[in-house]
Amino acid sequence: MNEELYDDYILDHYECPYHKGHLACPTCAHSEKNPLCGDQIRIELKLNDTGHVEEAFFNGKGCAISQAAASILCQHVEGKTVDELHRFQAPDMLRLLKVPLTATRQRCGLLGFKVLKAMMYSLDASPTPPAQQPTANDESIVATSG
Amino acid sequence: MNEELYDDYILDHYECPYHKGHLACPTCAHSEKNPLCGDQIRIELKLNDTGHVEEAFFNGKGCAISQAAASILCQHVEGKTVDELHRFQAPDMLRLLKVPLTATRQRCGLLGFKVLKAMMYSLDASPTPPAQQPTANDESIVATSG
Amino acid sequence: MSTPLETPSRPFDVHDVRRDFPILARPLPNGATLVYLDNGATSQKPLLVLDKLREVEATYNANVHRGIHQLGDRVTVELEAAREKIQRFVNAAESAEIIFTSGTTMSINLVAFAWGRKFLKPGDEILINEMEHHANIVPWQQTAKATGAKLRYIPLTADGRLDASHFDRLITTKTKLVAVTAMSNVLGTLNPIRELAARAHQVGAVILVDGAQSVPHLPTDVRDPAIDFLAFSGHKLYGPTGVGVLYGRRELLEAMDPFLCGGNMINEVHLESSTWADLPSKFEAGTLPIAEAIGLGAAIDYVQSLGFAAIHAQESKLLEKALRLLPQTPGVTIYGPSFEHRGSIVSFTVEKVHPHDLADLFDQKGVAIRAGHHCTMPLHDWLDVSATARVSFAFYNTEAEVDALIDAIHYARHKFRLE
Amino acid sequence: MSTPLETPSRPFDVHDVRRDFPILARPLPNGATLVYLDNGATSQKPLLVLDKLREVEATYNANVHRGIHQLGDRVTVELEAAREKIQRFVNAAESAEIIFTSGTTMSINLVAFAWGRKFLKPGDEILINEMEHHANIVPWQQTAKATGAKLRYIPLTADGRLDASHFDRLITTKTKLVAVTAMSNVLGTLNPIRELAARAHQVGAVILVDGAQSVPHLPTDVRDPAIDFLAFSGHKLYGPTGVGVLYGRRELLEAMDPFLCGGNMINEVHLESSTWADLPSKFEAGTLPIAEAIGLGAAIDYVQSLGFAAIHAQESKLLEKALRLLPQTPGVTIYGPSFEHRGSIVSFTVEKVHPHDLADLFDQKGVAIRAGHHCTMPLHDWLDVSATARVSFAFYNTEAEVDALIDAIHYARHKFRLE
Ligand SMILES: Cc1ncc(COP(=O)(O)O)c(C=O)c1O
Ligand SMILES: Cc1ncc(COP(=O)(O)O)c(C=O)c1O
Repeated sequence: MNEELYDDYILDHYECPYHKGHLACPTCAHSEKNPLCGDQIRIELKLNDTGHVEEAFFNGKGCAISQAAASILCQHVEGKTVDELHRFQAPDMLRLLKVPLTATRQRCGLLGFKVLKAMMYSLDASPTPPAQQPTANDESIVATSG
Repeated sequence: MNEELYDDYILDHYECPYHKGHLACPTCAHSEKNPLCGDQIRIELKLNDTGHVEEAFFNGKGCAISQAAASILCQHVEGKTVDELHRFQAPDMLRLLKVPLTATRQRCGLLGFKVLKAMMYSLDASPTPPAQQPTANDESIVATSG
Repeated sequence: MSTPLETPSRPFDVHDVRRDFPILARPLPNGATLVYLDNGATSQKPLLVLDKLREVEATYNANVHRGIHQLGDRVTVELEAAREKIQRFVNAAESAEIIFTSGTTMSINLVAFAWGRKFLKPGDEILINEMEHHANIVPWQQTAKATGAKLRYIPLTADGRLDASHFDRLITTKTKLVAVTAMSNVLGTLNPIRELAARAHQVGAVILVDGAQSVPHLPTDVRDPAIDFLAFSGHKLYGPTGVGVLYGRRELLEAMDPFLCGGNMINEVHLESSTWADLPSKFEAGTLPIAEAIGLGAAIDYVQSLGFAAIHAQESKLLEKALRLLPQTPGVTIYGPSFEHRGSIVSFTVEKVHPHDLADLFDQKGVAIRAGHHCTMPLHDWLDVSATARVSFAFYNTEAEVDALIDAIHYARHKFRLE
Repeated sequence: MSTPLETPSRPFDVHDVRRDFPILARPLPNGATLVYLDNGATSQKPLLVLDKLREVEATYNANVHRGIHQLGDRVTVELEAAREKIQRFVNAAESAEIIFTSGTTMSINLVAFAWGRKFLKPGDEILINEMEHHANIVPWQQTAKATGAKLRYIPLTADGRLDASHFDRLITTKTKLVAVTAMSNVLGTLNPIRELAARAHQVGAVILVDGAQSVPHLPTDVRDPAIDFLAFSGHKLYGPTGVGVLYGRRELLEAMDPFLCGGNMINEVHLESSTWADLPSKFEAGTLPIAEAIGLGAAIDYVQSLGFAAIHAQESKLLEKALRLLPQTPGVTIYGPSFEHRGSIVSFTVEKVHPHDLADLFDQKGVAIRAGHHCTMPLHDWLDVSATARVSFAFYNTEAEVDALIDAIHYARHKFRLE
């Protein structure tokens, strides 16, 4: 099984990532770092008035798994509603990757997912509804170790 | 071998100890306690002008081994010179007991010996020669945990 | 402390159980058969545990949480599985509240340093009592000295229990910590943890329970009654030496700073300062006792396969018999409370035979007990004896071994020409 | 550090030696043969050690220093024999200077608390450097914070050695402690302990040597050069997890107060205060990692049966080959000094393949290495890479395994479509 960990699907996303870069005006953004391996992921979302993800971008550096997973995640969330993102769970993310990950590598595969979840959490905690959130160009809205 | 640990020699000394009690005017005295088992031994010596042990007394409480060993020690040192006491070593003491002791029980069998040695050491350290040492009726000349 | 008992997976038969402990059947160097009544000092380990240790060491020995390789993955999974077993065993809310330490002593010191030195101040009171093991006294003496907090002692009743009539006077808003053993390692006294926990929490204090003696013998539930910190050792719980556990309520562990510093407990290290990892790593600096922690998980499997109901039934039978026969034996004085108030530990003296001599003569007959102050000098001062002889039972002990104990007392008295 | 080499009791033949480590011959779960190049994280244990552990646990398991019974006596004798083996192994003046701890991390923390917090004051300087393991940085950061002492860092040369041109400036009468690793766990750098010890002592400072990586691979003599504190771990020295050693010079240990408190480390305990036991017990609170300490003694026997001359010869051969072949492999960058200045550790990166991916792909071929910051974040900041791949050799590694490493790099590059 493990033999297929670095299959074309993962490597294609690693080499030609989907939406790697920055949004001009993200509705929300968040970064995190896995200090154990130094992997970093930032995710930026643009939400529209109906609470749908219009665009998702990521940026970061790290291993093929963490970077490909972030790319796959961005592709996946576009068009989803905030509600759907709330329901999106770690096992769903792991399934998206289509490769089996050991406990240690799951930390890599789930880094982007963690960033997304932290962002959703801070959206909930914010008093203004998502669509009216101020846009952010600083490195992070929610201060983290990123 | 161990079967003979509590032989008549040890038990006789335990039940009818030699010179258990106090000297009226000891030349030197010292007490120690083994905090691990609570055994206590005090030894008092009377030295004469020629540096011989005229009388040796002990007092204390504890197990048969520690108490019998102190009794045997007092009997042994009488008549010896300070010099001979200096040369008297732990293996000699263990030999005197005539029974084999395990590492743990050697602490019991050597408690009186340790008291004697500490006393000899403090005699050496003292500026006045032994014969001129002040006598002591307090519980201990050398302050220890006794 | 009570927890829903796990369903035991086998019927209890002491002779069958003893086969899991090969040491119990080996002749001693002097030819005698071992009668091991020193379980309070350390317990024997079943084959299941020995085999688990060997499995770790010989088939997937690696460091945890670090290696991206098959050995490292396996050992990490096993270690975390052990943590979860312990979590369920004491009914902690989450496995992150289970900190691996080197033993009870380290667990209590961790709290004394990381909680005590941070949160105690002059005027605060730490409530302990004279029956505690040195491990639950000396760290608090030192913490009191360092912080200006005051140590207070709950008086004991004549039969060696905490005197509840002083609780009102002693547990006040000044009290910040109640540190108490669930079972005395000398008197066997089972302390009223439920009542103490409730009273501590009423006044806003924290309760630390020394479970070194109780956890191996009684079900433990850190949420009923609610306990803030629980410390215990692997080696008394049929597991390996070198590993112990601190359970701490998340809220408290979060509020504490780390104690030991090094690898694994950090998040980021910069030249001048560092940030800390999440629980449980925050309190697990350096390489853990890996094989030992996994072995402890196996020991817990073993205990649960027997079930505490069966363990308790067997140990109670032994305790009842010892408490019945010992007082009938000439010269014997026993210390501590009556059957209802104690776990399976009995300390005693025999008139005219010092406990060390007793232990030595017992040993000639293969009966292994402990003699001394058992790391409870204040208790022995209170009892006004310098040493006692202690028997401490485990479920693998038999009624015949209680008879062997009584015979050994007669033998010692005979040797001492007392009968 | 040099010590008269023990006469090895057997000629060195790596294939013969490998038979002592059954794990090296077992197929991995994925069917590959293990190529264990992660010895810096933890070493494998020879059968001699595994059997010794089993012997302790299955035939004389008991608590030490306490029981007056045959098991207790035997285990106490074995434990003290292990202490004496360690004493001779590092050439300490007396066995009381050998303190059993739970590992290097604990050993260093012990010094940071019991020596550092007692003797350091504002204005004093602690000299460390950026190549240290977190275990030899974070405790000093915390101690500096607690005492007002200042941390200073010896700069590194471009090839990852301590820059001796700064010693004069940095080692002054303000310096109270030099804490330094004898061998870097990332760069393999062998530090000039002799020169640092001499300079530290000239200014009246104390030197602590982190021997976690050096002690398993090179002879150690704490009296030549004179070292004040030495810390190392059992699990990197072919022994068990859960045990480590602190060597301390008697005079320093005597001047320190105890660190952890509890049983064994006391002389007398009274209600309000206590007095301390003699060395080494003063620093050994609670039940020791008994089986583990005895197992470490067996590991030392094993090392000495091979002899450091043979161990060093084998490891040098592997290091030389790795340092020769790695730079010839496309995309590879290696970090750290040249052959003469390093022990058998090499960290590297492969262009376009993250170390974690490397480690994972290596694992498919059975090659176990470590990827990450190896508990040296400041060093990785200095190297300006977030992670490296590390191979660390032991005497049981073979030249064929170095070839397997190179093949694994090609395999990873191939998988990443780089060749
Ligand atoms: C140089 C160095 N120091 C300290 C340590 C910490 O050792 P341990 O984790 O056994 O406490 C290590 C190993 O991780 C090391 O390589
Ligand atoms: C009640 C109690 N507390 C604490 C301890 C200390 O445990 P350890 O020596 O395993 O740290 C013991 C055992 O000696 C004990 O019986």
